Amino acid sequence: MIIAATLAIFVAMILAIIRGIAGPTLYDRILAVNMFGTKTVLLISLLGFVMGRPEFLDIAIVYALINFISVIGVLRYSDSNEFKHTPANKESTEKEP
Amino acid sequence: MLMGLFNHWVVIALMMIGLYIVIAHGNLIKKIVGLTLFQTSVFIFYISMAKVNGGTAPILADDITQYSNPLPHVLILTAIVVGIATTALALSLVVRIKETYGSIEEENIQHQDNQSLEQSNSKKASTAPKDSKQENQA
Amino acid sequence: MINIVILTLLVVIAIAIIRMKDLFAVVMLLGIYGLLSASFFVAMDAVDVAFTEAAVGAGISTLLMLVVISMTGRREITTRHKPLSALLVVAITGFLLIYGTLDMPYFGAADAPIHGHVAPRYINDSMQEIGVPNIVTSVLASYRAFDTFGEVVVIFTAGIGVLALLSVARRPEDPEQITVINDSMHKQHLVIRIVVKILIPFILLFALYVQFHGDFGPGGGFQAGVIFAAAIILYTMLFGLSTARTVINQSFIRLTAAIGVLVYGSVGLATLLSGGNFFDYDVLVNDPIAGQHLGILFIELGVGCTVAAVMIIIFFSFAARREIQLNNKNKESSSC
Amino acid sequence: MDIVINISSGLCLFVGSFLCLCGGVGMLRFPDFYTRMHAAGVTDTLGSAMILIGLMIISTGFLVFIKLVMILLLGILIGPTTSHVLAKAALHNGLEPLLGHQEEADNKETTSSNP
Repeated sequence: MIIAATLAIFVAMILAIIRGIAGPTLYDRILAVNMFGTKTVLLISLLGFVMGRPEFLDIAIVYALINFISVIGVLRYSDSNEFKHTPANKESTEKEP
Repeated sequence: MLMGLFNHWVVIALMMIGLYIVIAHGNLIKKIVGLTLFQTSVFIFYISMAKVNGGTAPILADDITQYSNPLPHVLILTAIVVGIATTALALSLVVRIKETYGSIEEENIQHQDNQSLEQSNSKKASTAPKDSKQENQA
Repeated sequence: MINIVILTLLVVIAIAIIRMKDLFAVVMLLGIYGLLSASFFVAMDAVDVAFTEAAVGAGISTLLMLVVISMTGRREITTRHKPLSALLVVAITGFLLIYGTLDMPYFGAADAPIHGHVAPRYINDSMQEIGVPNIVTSVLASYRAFDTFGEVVVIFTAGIGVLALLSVARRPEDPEQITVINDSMHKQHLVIRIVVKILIPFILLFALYVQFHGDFGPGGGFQAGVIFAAAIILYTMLFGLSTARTVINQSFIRLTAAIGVLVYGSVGLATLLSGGNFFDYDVLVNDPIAGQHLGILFIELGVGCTVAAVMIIIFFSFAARREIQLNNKNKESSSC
Repeated sequence: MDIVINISSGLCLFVGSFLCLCGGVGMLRFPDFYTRMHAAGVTDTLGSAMILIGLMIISTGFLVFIKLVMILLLGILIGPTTSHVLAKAALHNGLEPLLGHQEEADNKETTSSNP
């Protein structure tokens, strides 16, 4: 069951990566990174149990914290005029593949 | 052979992607991203060299006999922190370049450099030292 | 099996990074790339490395890149010069490297040359010689302490370099103005501020745990320093740069960066003076194992101080530069 | 006793991974940012909580258990906060939600992100 859960997490991670690559808006990408981060926390906890040495969960804690910090940072620094989601620069963001 | 060398080939692919970005892209931040990719590929190479089949993390415990090689871990651990410090240095150079030239595209910077060089060549001795001083500051 | 999936995803992300024109998206993908490579390190048993990469690759480097992008502009102008010849160079180099790998030992082979040299001694004897369960810590702080000293000096130098390039003379801020900024930010980020107030003491405590638990589990000075700096950076982002400056004295931080290197170097000098080799902690105390423990404690402390201080210095320099640029822009637009 | 532990942990893990998968699919398939955030935010918190509880049930040492509890608490604290901040930032910076009725959207003169 642990291995099945690991696989499910992997699939969710791949879906998040697709969303992160596809965009289309800036916030979709931030959301993708955030979701990817929480999935990584789970993956690492699960990997500890899969590999039989679950005492390294400190890494998962660091992940949870750092993921939070980076998302807050991204939002804080995307708050300037450069990043505002206005119709003017909307077209340019949608050109992305 | 495919499974045995897969890690090495992926490392080479990542390394070449980083190299390609550094060569072909004109944007300085993109170049730094390329360098980061290159750097990470080296990290991955070292860490996958350290793995031993059936080994576990190199933290001693009573009932475990086989450990992965700890030496590459040490090298890469320090290299990651040094990598971020040097990346920060490169980024601060980019910030200064942006302030001086108003652009971080390589071609624009080259163009401006050529222009100021032509100007300083065409002007004669009285103004030349001043221009060269400005260039130094840039 | 896990490693193959992760590595394939890494290549996919790297290719996506080439194609993206929007630098913001590139940095976001780089963040995902860092998280993913850290999970690869966990799968490869390199827990200490994963710890560092998690804090650095996914957190700090993404933040620094974002701050810089918000200063230099978000779009990449689309011209690529000579993509074909670059592709040719890359293809030839890649082909030669792949040709070179054909003679390499296979992944995971226990008889590869890398596992034959000093690694068996580290694995078998480090418990008797150093007395620390985490082999990575004992190699980092004792067997290869001189090497680590060099790395710490490099980090310190990079910090000085960033300071030299970006630091600006600034006038002391008006306390009232700080309060005004603080209040306006308080309204803007109310929920997040409350949560962060709960979290920051926890993060600082966790950094100390990582620092002093590094002998027994994954952790140590490098990781603890980065986590400590991350907590300060979080505070700075939500409470404003000027408030953070009143909380954390700038010259004190610069002093800490230097003191860390100094502590590290003086441990080496102390061993020399007590009659041993440079960084040979056996002679520090009567009992060699106790001496090793003492030496490792001080060295990790020095590393932690330097790394935390340099990361904070770097972030503050970038953030201050950005603030000045924003102020200049505001002045220009108001005067127009 | 072992069977009870295994079955209950397996059940928790199953529910958790199912929720994570749902979140991933929703993230990919929903039409605009806010609905995607709904999918990701809701399933993330409960899904990760279920997986962590499943791991807690089979965890052996006390330290492992405590660390899992800490990860769970962090997740509960951080997940909703991030969702809130993200939604707020998106709304403040002018990203309009895609509304159900096209007329409503036109009345407000909005430009949805993904028409």
